[in-house]
Amino acid sequence: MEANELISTVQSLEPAATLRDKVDRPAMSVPKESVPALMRRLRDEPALSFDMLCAHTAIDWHNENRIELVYQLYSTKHRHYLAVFVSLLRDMPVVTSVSDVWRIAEWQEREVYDMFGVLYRSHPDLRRILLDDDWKGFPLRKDYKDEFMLEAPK
Amino acid sequence: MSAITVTSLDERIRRSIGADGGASTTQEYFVNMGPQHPSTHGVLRLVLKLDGENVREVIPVLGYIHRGVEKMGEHLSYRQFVHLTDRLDYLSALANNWAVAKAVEKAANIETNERIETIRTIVAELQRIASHQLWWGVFGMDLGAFTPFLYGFRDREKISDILEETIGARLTMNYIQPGGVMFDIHPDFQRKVKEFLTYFRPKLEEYETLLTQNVIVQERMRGVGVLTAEKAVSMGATGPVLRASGVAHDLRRSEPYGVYAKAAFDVPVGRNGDCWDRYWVRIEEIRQSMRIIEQLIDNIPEGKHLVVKPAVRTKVPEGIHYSQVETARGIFGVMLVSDGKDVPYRIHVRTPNFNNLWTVTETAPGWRVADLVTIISSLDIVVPDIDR
Amino acid sequence: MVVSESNQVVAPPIQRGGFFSNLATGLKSLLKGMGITFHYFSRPSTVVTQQYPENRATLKMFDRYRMRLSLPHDENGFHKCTACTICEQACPNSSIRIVSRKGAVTNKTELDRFIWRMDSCTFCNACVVACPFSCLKMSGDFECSVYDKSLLVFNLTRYAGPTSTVLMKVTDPQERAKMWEPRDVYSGPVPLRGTAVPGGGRTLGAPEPVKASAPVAAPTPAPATAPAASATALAVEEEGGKK
Amino acid sequence: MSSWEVKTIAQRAAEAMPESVLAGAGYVLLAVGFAAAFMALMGMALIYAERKVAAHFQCRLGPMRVGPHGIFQTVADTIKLLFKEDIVPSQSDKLLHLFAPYLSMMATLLALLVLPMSPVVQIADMNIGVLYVTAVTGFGVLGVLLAGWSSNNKWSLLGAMRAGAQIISYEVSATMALLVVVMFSGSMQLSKIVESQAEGWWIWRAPVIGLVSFVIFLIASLAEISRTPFDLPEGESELTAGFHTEYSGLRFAMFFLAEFINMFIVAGMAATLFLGGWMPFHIGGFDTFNSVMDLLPPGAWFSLKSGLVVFLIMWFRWTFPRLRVDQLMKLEWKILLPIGFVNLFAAAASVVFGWYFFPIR
Repeated sequence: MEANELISTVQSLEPAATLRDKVDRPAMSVPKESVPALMRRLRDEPALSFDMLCAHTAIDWHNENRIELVYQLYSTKHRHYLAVFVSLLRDMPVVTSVSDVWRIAEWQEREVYDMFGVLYRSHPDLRRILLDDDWKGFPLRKDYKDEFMLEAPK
Repeated sequence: MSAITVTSLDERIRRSIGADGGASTTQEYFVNMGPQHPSTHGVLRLVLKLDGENVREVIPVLGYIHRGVEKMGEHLSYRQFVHLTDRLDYLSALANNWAVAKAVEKAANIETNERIETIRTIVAELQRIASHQLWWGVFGMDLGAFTPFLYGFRDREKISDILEETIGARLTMNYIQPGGVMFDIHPDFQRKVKEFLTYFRPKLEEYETLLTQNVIVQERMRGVGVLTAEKAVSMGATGPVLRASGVAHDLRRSEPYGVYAKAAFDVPVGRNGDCWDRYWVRIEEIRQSMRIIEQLIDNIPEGKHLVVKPAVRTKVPEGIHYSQVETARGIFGVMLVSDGKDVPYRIHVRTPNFNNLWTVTETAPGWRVADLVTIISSLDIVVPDIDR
Repeated sequence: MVVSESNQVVAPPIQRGGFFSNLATGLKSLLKGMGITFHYFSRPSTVVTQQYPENRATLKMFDRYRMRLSLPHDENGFHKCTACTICEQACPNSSIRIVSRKGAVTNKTELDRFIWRMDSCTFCNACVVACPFSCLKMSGDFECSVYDKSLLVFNLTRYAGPTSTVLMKVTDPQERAKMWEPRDVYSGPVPLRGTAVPGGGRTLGAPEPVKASAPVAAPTPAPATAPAASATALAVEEEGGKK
Repeated sequence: MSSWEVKTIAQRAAEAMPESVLAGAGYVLLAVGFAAAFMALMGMALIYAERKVAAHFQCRLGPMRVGPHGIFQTVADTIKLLFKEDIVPSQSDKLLHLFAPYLSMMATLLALLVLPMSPVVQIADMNIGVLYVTAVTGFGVLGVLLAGWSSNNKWSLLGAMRAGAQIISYEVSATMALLVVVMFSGSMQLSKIVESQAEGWWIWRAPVIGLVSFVIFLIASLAEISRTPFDLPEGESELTAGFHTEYSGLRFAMFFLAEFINMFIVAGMAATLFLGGWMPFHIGGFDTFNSVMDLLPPGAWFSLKSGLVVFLIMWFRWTFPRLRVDQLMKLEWKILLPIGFVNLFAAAASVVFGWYFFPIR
């Protein structure tokens, strides 16, 4: 499916979805409330059938006080990509898990929790994945500091 | 809004034991497979719930070799970041380098020439063969046959030598740079690659006789650890693992990069998604890679090997840039978030092994400990790639 | 869900027959495998082992092999480094530290010490590629094991002073000798970029208290033919002597 | 040789015993000393051979540093093992943990006593030799089981349980194969079995039947001594080291030695029962040929034959992967045992009707 067509299809599914610019593949910003329902539609809609969650990660926009989640979707059937962006408040990043839509989301969400502290509602097993269970802080946040860190090189 | 609880590994194991604290399940017990275990290929830890020899549940525990590559990347220039990707999936170092180079080139509008792309394709395919050779040897060893390991390494050595002559390193190559390759190919490169291909073809037949056709190996793999196509896709598996499940998703074919569009090759796919299919797909991929190299090796066009001066710090325009390549283990993806500087604002690497590993939680339960070893080995896991 | 498109090959299923045919094919496959291993057993010429320390005389590394960074000195014992610090900036893990000084005669910035930390180097070759004067080289000398990590800090230059081009312009040997002074093996602490290594109170460039374990004497910039840098840790020097 | 009566040490001990207990005990000590020394030396030689053979199967050189072609490598390793710390896990069953290696070693030693290595080198020649060997080799599983249990390690226990199931199952087939030879030769005494092969070895003298039972015996014994492809109790890639995971130093060396001597015993038994033991290669009727063959002493013939079987066992090890537990059981109960039974019936028929080459005169 062409990029424009793809975007308009997504917008027909979720009117609140807006185009996310400065991304080099079709990308939509959606409100966080619509996440699990929209994701399920994206997967099940025959014209879209995004059956694979390639990667799920987050970007910490420290200055704007928000964390932006990125869901990179791929359809093995139609061979097209879509990136879905969800903005969360940096102080209380809570979103509903999509682990029942794509199995792999369970672990990718754990990683995002581990690195950014994003909390996932109705996640079956939310715990740290790469760091120890008792680790303090979320390392990929821009303001993360610990005693092992060296100063950034000039 | 209900409270979201964050649990711990102990909690997870307690849940696995059951609400009654294991009183009703005296048969079952937990063992740690790893972090130090001969067949977890590094420092991977699997908490196994066993019933005798039968695996009931697999809980992978990660992070023993987490180095924070993404955090480090936020302080390194794009060119410097390349050398960190060597250390993710060290058996596909060139493909990983390529992913970063591709992302930067696309973002910064750097036009590479045909020569660069051909060299990149050839070395990446050579390394794919080397990676599969190593995997073949290790797979044999995981099944209990030690000799294939040495044979695999013996033949991998030939490729290592070829790459070493051109690149100067055997494992952490840091060869494919944004805007070209670090060195031009060595004058002997083409001759040696052709020599290798003639050397290796009969050896591959030996591989087939030694393991593929061996009745014990076949029985160990047949029907073991079946991963259906739906599950493989839902679990985000890529590479040979996905293709063995019958989904012919190969980036080299679906979105050709480099000069893959010029080369004729077949995509091997499996039937059932069992260990046999995963094994066969990899062996066949060696053949296809040799085909690709054969077609390209005599047709390396003339040109410069580097189009951007290496001393220049490449600035990438603001925005989010993706690139993906097909490594020996699956799709390696890079997401660059740039704020216009020469250092990424955020860099995310999507590593194939992270997703591939989790299929083991689906395929292993119900099989025996010995089969779990086969399944892990058939996934061809490189642990630093999982932990990043 | 076998997608059958063109240009695809599908895995063959494993064929199985009755009891006796399985037995026969199974035994045959096992015997064939034994044939292969015996093929190699009976041919000692297929042995690929290299007897490493014994074969030093014949062991040749490839020209591009990346190990020990070196700052090649020419036949007069002078290098081409201008202390521009591009390599320092190119280094991803801050393994290079360029200490420059104001030249005594020229009054221009020139190299005082080229400090390279092998303990944090990843041999990524970024410095060599980045050097605009091509004055760096990764040499093939790979026998660098030492017992003390502090011996892995090298000073690659043999003298503090300007580049060979500048020096060779001065024809009078007396005048030339004023422009450079010998530099020896460095054994002090090395600050990482932006932060100091804890425990080291000394600063770079200041005279170092010589450690007992560290090599003291340094070769003077005599006309050397070997391109390797002077700064060689003692243990390595001895190893090299045996070759 | 005529002046010196051929007697085994056990016979001498039995003769000396009524007159002087001390002399009898001296013979017993001599026997044990001989067996123990033989074990140690043979163990070292076998380990060296294994490493070299493995290396050349794998395009390697193997040990090359200690002595010419590394022949003193095992000596060095032995010294190292002797001086290594003997670690006993704190939560283990200490008594059993210490005792288990001896049990394993003892079974090996006992089996070694009856092996006829030449007409003069045999410590005891029992009239129930075959039965005795079957009995004492089965005894070895106890050591393995105890080692696995007492280590208080789940991997060890898994290995021990595998070993228990495996050794007990495969003993059935091994015995079945032995019975064929017992039937042919009409005796359980090992020296008599060897003598019965003067005209030709059982492996080819009884067409097909001998060969089949040889193969069955070899496979079943491999499983009994847990060598690849049946090395499940140790299964390095699965159980790290199986039942001896928690052993170190001398005690580990004992398991190691027992394993290698067991291999020799299997080879020796196979040579004795199927390949004519110390008998030179004879073909009934060809006297010139036979006298040429006689030039080699019996001890050399035995070494040659058992060496050949040892090489075969190593060859298997360095070619084949390992079976899975259920496949192992399937191989025994569904393949080897039925074939063994049919073979046994065929052997009975051939004994009754004299269907073999060069019938016993």
